[in-house]
Amino acid sequence: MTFCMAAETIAGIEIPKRAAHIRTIIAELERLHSHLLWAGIGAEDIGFHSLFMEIFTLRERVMDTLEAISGNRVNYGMNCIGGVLRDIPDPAAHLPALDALAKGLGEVVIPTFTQNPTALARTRGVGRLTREQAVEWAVVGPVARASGLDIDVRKDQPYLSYAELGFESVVRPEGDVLARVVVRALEMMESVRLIREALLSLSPGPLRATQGLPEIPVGEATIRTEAPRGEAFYYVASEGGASPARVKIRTPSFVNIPAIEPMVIGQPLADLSIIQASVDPCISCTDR
Amino acid sequence: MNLIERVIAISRRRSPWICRLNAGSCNGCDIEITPLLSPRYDAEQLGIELHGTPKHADIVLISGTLTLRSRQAILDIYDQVPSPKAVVALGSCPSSGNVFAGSPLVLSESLDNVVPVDVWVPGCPPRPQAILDGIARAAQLLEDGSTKSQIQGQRQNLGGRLS
Amino acid sequence: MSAVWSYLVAIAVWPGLLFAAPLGWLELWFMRKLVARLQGRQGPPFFQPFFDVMKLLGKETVIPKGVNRGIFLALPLVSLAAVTAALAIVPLPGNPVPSLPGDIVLLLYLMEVPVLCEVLAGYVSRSIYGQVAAMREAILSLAYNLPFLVAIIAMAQVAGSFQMRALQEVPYGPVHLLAALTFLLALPARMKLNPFSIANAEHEIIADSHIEYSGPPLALFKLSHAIEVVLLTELFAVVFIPATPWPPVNLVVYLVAGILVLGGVTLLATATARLRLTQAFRFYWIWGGIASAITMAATLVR
Amino acid sequence: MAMLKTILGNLLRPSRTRAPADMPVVPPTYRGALGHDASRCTACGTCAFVCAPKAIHFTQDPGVSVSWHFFIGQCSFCGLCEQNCPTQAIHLRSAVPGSMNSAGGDGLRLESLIHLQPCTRCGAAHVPLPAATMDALWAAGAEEVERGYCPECRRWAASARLRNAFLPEGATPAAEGGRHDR
Repeated sequence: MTFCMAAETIAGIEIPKRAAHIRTIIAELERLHSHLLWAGIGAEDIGFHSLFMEIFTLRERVMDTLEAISGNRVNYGMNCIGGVLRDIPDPAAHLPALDALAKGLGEVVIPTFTQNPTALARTRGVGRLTREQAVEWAVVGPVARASGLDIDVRKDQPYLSYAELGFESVVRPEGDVLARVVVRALEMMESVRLIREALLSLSPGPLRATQGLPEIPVGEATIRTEAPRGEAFYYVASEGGASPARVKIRTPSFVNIPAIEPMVIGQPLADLSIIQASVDPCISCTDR
Repeated sequence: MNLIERVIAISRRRSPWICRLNAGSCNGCDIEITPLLSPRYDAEQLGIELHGTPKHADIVLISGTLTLRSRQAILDIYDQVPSPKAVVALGSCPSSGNVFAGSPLVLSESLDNVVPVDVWVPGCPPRPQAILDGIARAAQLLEDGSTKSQIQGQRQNLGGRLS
Repeated sequence: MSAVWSYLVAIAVWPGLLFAAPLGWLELWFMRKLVARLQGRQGPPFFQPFFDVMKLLGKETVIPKGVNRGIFLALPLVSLAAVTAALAIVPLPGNPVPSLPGDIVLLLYLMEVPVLCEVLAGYVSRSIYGQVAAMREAILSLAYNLPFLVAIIAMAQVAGSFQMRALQEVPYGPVHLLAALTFLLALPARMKLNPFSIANAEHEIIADSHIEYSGPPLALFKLSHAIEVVLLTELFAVVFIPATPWPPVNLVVYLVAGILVLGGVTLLATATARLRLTQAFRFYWIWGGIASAITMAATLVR
Repeated sequence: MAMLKTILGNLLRPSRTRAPADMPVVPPTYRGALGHDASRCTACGTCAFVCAPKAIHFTQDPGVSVSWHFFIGQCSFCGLCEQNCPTQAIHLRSAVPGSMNSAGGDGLRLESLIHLQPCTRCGAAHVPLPAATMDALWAAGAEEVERGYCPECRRWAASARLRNAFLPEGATPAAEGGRHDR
């Protein structure tokens, strides 16, 4: 999506409103699935198998929705330069999944993480990253927001339909693993709300601003978006050919993973796995 | 085949323990393995358990492209798995490199050239039920004694006896 | 029947290997199935524990380089032999072994052998994960043995004898209840279940101390763990559950009590996360210590 | 407490597990293995161009046929080929490709043969237009004779028509039977 946005910026294409809404829905569904995956793995890391099972049951609802919309569970292939490839023909069909999700999050996942004494014993005060350290290590996304830094591209530099749908970022000052859990959990609730509003206000219109393979003129663009793990940054340079001359990607994991270092110093070995999981490291994303 | 051998063969099918190996994957296949443990797919109903160490495994799931650095690691880990063993390759990457083919650090060759792969599960990434199906297929091969490593072992034994 | 024969029968048949292995299979299956059902899953088929062990028996054994082959292979055997011998002196109805003075002490020593074997298995494997697991296992055994030993010793104190039969004949009172609670407190850690599954924390140290084991030795370790579960549940039943004058009824009561205890422990394990080693240690020394103190006080004021 | 309530509730409810034979249905939008319809293919090469992992390529047997090749072990199931195919000859079926014993070397490789036809005018072998495209182009029934032409002859015919349209009245049209360069 970010790449398409960069190419559109170079070519000066403005995508239709329906396409922007669909992109927002997919981006937020992806955030839901990523955060749920993270929460499940986090629960598994503190040995909480039952919570993992509950979270993954919820996640399957998200995956079903994504598959029904895009045709694949992981590889959505929704975006093209100029808009989106696939439509959401029946937006109301996806609302029950959202209701189930909100219910599961509100009644099981959040209370368990914040009230179960054994879960609290493993997360509260663990892997602390202070606000100053967060600035120093330049962390982004939920890790930064859990350390009291209110940065979110969706709010600071609204793109797609975020300005229109209204968006509130979640910030916690504590900076420990528990704060990161809570930030992600509340972000999921916000995502559910965003998706619901976007689905209900899906305006009719074309899906694409262009037909066929668009021509991208000579030029360059940088685009920032808020990926589930934090700010993703794309630089695309075009020489007018069929493929870009240069694409530079900075993924959020690339900056978040080094920040594990100040978090783990002085912590017991047993907490290492949950601390490194708490920044949601995507090892494959750091291959640059 | 006597009774005990028969029981052991059946046990191999009914209790396949998995070791997961990421050779250089984009994580897509890996996040589709995790739902296998979740209530909907519940790998435990087929006796599948996910183990972290190759020493406990029967089936190695390999996902991702073969890279310059992962080739030796795959060989090392494969050698640590006690026989009989099977290898399941997930997705398109192990067979060809998929979109990563042609990158300087990616060996755009089939995983078959490194370790004997028994089952290929196509998809990018494969759906969890396809992975489950692939594991079940590999487990069936283990019962029949017809995984590539088992057949190779038999040949070596025969060769030893003949010479 | 001579004494030697009765011991052999007790170890090999009743209540030893031949009885305990299927019962351990049943109990392990019950635990796994219950966990699965509590998590809303289908769970393993009934034959699963059997298939797991049979499959491991049919696999190759990989011995890591630089490991003492003799110790490496002997440890699972010693572990299995010790738990079976320990089970053989538990006075289940119909046990041919005569009750000896001081057999509780023997039992407690034998029950420590599998733990020692696990610790040694971790250390001889030359795997750093195995060594961490062994260290955790050793430290945890220091923690849970406080309430565990006190529960048994309090009963012996009340009975005035270190003989199993004497323990069974103690009249029921508050000490029984307190000692039973203290025993149950130690049970999750002894069975390596949540929230004290610290020595086999698969996400922290990949596997437990038999990380380098494979094939038949691993199968023996699994078998030994199954029999240990039987031993712990049956020990609880024999010591703390009131006996009826009819031995066959007793047996049924003991088995049911064992399953119930397992169910309770499993429920706790399913509803909790894994604690850190220091937290578990503190828990056992504070709460286990308080429970032990109350139990011992009750034996004195009686 | 929330967890205890949940797990006890789970115990009372039937399990959420689906048996291997009863897995979730594949949605109709699912992108599965490729299917190719040789009768609609014009061998234009768009699919091979847009395919990022190069899972599609063409080979030709000069004068006889063009073959469309697809190798599943290289496909990323993105659907770009389907989206960009001008004649909708490629479709991603919703059937999930099953596991197979060999994909590295000779797994699922589709080959679809497109037979060349001789041009009715010059005789040059060419890929015929799909019937649907022809029907759309020659709906009016005009220039029926051009249906069997090769692309070069079509171009020639079109330019001849254009030239004739600009000729002053009474002038003789260009002679039929001119040959294009080969």
